[in-house]
Amino acid sequence: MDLSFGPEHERFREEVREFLAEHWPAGDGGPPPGAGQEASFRALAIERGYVYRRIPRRYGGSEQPADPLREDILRREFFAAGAPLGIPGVGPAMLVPTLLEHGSEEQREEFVAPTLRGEIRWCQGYSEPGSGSDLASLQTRAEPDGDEWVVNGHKIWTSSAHLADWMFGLFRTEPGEPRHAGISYLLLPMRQPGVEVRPLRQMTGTAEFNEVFFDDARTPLRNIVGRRGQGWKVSRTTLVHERNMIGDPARVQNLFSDLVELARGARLGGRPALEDGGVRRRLVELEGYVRAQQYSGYRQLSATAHGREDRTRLPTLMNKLYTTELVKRLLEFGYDLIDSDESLAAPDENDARARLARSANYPGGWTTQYLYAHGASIAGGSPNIQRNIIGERGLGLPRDLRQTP
Amino acid sequence: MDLSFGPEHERFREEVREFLAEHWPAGDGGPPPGAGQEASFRALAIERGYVYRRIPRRYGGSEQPADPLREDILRREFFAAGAPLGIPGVGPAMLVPTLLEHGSEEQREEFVAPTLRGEIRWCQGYSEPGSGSDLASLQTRAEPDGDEWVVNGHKIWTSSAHLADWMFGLFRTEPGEPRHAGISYLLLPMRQPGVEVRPLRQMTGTAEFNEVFFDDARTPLRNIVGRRGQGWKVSRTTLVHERNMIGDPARVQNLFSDLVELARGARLGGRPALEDGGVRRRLVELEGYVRAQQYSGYRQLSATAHGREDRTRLPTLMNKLYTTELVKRLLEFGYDLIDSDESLAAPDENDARARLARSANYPGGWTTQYLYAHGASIAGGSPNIQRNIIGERGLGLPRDLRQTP
Amino acid sequence: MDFGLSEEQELLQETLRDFVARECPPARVRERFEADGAHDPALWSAMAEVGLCGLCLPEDCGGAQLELLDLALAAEVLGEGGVPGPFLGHALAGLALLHAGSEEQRWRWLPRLASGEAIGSVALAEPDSAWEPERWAARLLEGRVGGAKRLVPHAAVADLIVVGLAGGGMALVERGAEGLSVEPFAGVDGTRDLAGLCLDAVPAEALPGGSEAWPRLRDAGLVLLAADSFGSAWKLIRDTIDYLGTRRQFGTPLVQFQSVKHQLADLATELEPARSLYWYAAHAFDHIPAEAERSAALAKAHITDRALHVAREVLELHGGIGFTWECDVHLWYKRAMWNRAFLGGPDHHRERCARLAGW
Amino acid sequence: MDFGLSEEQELLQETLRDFVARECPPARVRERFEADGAHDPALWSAMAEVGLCGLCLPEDCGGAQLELLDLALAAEVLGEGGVPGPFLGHALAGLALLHAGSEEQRWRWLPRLASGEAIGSVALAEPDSAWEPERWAARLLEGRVGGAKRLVPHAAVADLIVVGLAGGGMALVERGAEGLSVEPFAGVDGTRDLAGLCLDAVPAEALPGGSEAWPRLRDAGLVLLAADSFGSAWKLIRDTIDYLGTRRQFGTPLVQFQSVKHQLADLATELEPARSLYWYAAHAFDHIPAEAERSAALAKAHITDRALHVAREVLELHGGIGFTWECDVHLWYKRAMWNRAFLGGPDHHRERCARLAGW
Repeated sequence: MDLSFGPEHERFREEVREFLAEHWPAGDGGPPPGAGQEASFRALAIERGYVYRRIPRRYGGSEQPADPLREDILRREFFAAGAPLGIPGVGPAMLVPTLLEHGSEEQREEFVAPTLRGEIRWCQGYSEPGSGSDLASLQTRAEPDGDEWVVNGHKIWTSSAHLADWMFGLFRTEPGEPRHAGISYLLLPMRQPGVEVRPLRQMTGTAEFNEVFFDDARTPLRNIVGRRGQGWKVSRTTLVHERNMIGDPARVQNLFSDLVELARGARLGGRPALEDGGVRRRLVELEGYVRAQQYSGYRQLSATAHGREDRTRLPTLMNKLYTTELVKRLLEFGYDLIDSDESLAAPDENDARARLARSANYPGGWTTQYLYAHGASIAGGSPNIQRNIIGERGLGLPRDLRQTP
Repeated sequence: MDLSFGPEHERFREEVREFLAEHWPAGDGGPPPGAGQEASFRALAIERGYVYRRIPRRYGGSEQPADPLREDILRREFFAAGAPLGIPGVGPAMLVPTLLEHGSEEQREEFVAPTLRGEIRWCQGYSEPGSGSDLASLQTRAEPDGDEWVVNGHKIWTSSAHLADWMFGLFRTEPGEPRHAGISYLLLPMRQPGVEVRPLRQMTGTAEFNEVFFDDARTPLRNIVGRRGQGWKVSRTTLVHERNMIGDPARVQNLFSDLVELARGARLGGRPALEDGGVRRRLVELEGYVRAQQYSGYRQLSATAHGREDRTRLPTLMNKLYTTELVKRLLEFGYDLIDSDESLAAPDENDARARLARSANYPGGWTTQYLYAHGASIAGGSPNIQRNIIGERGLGLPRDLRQTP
Repeated sequence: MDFGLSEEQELLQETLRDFVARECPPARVRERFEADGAHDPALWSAMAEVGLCGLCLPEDCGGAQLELLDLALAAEVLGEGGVPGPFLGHALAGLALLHAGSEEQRWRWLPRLASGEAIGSVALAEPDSAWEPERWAARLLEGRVGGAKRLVPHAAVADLIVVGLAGGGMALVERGAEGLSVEPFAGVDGTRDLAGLCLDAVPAEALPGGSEAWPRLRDAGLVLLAADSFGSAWKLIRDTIDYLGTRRQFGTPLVQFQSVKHQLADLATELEPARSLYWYAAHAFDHIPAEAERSAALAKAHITDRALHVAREVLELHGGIGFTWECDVHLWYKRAMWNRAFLGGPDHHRERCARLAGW
Repeated sequence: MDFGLSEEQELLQETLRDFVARECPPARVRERFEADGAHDPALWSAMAEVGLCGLCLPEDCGGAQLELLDLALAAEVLGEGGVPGPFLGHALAGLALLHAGSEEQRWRWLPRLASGEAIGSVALAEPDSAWEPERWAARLLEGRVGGAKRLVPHAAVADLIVVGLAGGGMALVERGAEGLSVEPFAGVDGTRDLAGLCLDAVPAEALPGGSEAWPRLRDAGLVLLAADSFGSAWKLIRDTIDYLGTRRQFGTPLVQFQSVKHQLADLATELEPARSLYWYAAHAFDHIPAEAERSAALAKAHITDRALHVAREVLELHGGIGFTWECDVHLWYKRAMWNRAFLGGPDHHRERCARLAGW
């Protein structure tokens, strides 16, 4: 067991730090860089092999050998400097891996590089109002008509749909086929008359998601990834990516540090809350969960780095449920420590208020976060769905009664 | 709303107290009374209308009009004086109501009065190793042979089977019939060669339950209560009685008082535990549950007394789950407050140790109680079975998937 | 002994349920929640008409002269309905005048409060969760009150505000008084407005019995918040059962999944017995003085805590839709947040309970 | 960076699992649990043969000279197996000699401890949960130790007992020493015996480095208890899955009921990530001195707490059978109780963690 990164990786970390200090314009508290500056910074970072590491050079990536430790160092150092590790969003994170695995050569050439440069922005069209966690039941149809698909239906929980140029998503193309078998994975331009985007306001008051309505929307027949009826299988690539994206241990550690600071400043029964026996013990109890997750992250990262992923399949399946439940507990405790003004304030009001609670990852005050935590908990599969996954895939328990396959 | 018992009932309480002071031999700390003394005390109490109130005089009861408030007063006053309110056990509590409702005149005459006098002692034969909460799946057979039933099979969780003269229970008499329809309610003498009783030791080290094995055990054909195949329906009478027996609010209140005393004596972080903010808040949090249950008991009692049971059906369904979960929480907190010696001591060892924890209802120390709490939680339907009952009968939720009727 | 509601009390709740269903269906709750101010004069008049504005005020002032239990039963129904507006602050202002006002003050204000013609409110909190007179700084000197108050319900529409003074006295301040400024506060619950008050030598008159009446005022407020939360939480459970009964996953109504069923059973089981906790506290307020203070604090801490827990759990049982603005869950969820924090959170009242028990 | 087990460590656990399956199946655990004493000389010899008695002791004394992590990995497997006997106290006595003994003392004792020929134990606790030298009264004066100790593991069979002294020193007491009496204690866990010691001027020799070594001894003990509990809890979850897979209710295996499945998933999810917590604490013991003390306390509090929770939940998932003596659940349940209480309960160590963090 070795918790250091070793001299080679530490040199790499140094190199990355120097690169960021030299090239990231906002590095030393300067003004936020413009789009042009970001683009040239990104080009340089790709050139150096820091960004889009697993993507071949011919598609705009930097084509590096897999090295989870270097990737971890890059994530942490870029994060600490506030520098973007490529274009954010579902395009590079989810569509690109899918195209690389299942797309045709034409599709890769048409979409991958512009997506990585941010010239094509994507949204994801999976969920529908009637389907929720049961994706196989989705109803939005795509019917061939001449050399185009004609799409009709309704998607929901589509983040950034109002900003997106294209959607990748699942559509029912084979109405006669049972559930999974009738679904295809299509790419569809968003800027057309048949597509209407309506923001979906959340209980927090903000609208980060949308509904998307299709009324004879069209996309060329060639914009299918994989074959007809294979959409379910094709989408698995990106769903795995999505699951891994949720539950970054660093977010939880930051939140926990914020909680300790909150307790340090708060008062309880007329004394500093941090002097209260119950608060102290509860903090340490929560820290037990936080550290377990942190070290379990080290373990998973090490296993990936050393080709032992099979040993950490179980903790990996648990990441999402563990993290979202833990975050809720942390926030419930925080919500109890804040004063009445803050706990009665509307989410937006709060943002300006609770400076203590601010961290780069958890924007907003405690009340805002307290409400937002539900979003993370529900997104990408509710807690009960996660329990099914852990039970069935992790513990080998049988499927539910009469749950159709 | 009126929390006093009113002058009539307060007079009744006085009368009961005087009766106890005068007639209960162990009333003023005297020696425990012998069997003969108990019998004459009981006869007197029946004569006065205090005991076996709902049972007709011709069967040995005192045949009083239903009055839940008088019954509550009697329970409390007899409990406070340590006096028995009739013969304890399943015979008077469960078999007698069943015979009064479903038995033949001959059965009532043969069994009720001797049971109420303690001359016939009973055990209950419902559960079987393979059936648990799913009573309808029981397998122990009774086949007619001449003028007798011949019984073969195996019962479990039979309290006091080694002391009992007779068993009442459920047996499969109609093997061709589906589940519930094949079951009859029989009375069976325990002192015969075909019946073997083996004590079932619990994790607490004591054996309060037994297994009972039948190998061609016999009972006359007339000892069936209700008709063949009706045993399921007949047994409902007593199951309702059993559910109501579990979850007496006074036990929980006593336990909570013990917990406060424990916290007063215990130390935490070098100071009296009761000065610790966390301990104080947790105690009050638990008290919220305790008082809610106590007052909910008042409400249910009042509703029964005033013929409004329909209004309190839901809280009544909840009593068992609420109480057993609450008791576990109280004991978990208590277990955290005791010292290392006590928490590492075997249950029996503990009995002599933790004087603080003693109360008439929860004998033994905290470790013993901590372990025993599981017994109450599991007996008469596990927490998950209780949740089904509350969900289905209380909240009108549909039955489980593929749960056979 | 009868720890249960009288026929009149059952009838009161029934009547109010009908009233709320008619006058304040969820669509109207949402409308006010999203509007700039939660107070709806038409709804308020309708509430006044059914007597909600003077339930505990004397008959000769136009009230119904009922007990706190009756008021709490009404609060439960209003919580169920999510009814917006100044009910709570108004009721507390009325009780303050009733218990602490001079004869003249009562005659001047109670009839107008009972009829709903005037709206009352209370200004209690000061910064840092100071809900107790010992921690207040507002003072009345020579007929003028100075200080700053936080979290005053419906301050902008109140005709009369009872201001809590350092040490426990109370003063009356009228709408539009000189030196009084109302600072808007964006509160989490759109059905009950809150504001800060800046009192710069505002003309005010003392309530002579203020110091003695303060504990009564607080206890009544705690009981009403508990009752409101109890109603809110049951409403959420019932709505969730209905919604999950219609929503299918893998071909089955969600409510039939055993986990969902058990989660609902657990939530209901933690909640329902607590009904008696607020009944008891309300009854004690009028009939068992020795237990009034502690049982009010216990009920408030326990029930508002349970209710917010219910809200959080049912939101997630709804799935994604529960997290949207257009789903009604958040209206009652935020009401539960308000009830839990207003007059001080559970930790505060649990510590008080411990102290009152001599622990 | 590699936060994972080496091939040797994986092999160690595999070998020990085979060993336990062969030499100490559940029937043997039960036999010792029900016997008068938990120590089984034949099993102990077998353990010594596979090297379990000297894993961390120096090679030149016959040990394997491994790190605490290796010892903890062994403790996890012993917890899984519910292996009875003096392993824990023996390991701690060895560490005490290794870190605090004189050259001569080490040479005298370590070879015999490493070979299992002599059994070691530690006498730490004094009444009222006093697990810390600051609260001890036992003293060494002129070669004789006086005092009273509680909860000494396997005192009756120990050849050597390391006695903790007031303020943090340690003294060696040998079996059968004059003035030493062992008071039987009926402990909850039949696989690890406990006893009180009455020390009436017992001949003893000081360990010269006792005061400095005490924190190491404690931290090692905390890590080993956490590892044992981790193994015990997983064993309970796995056994429960197996049992509920065979047991049917309403025609369906219990494990297929969604509620049961979700309860098992929750228990496993709370437990599995904590594996890294004890790994980290064990690693810190040898390699990150600044974090050793706090991470040991954190791991012990967290894991032993989780493990007892697992035990309580799976017992009830078993239904009535889980509550019987003949069902194996209670053997591991009581082991979890022992691990949680020995060396001090979670509250104690959480308060220490808070203090160590400067909170």
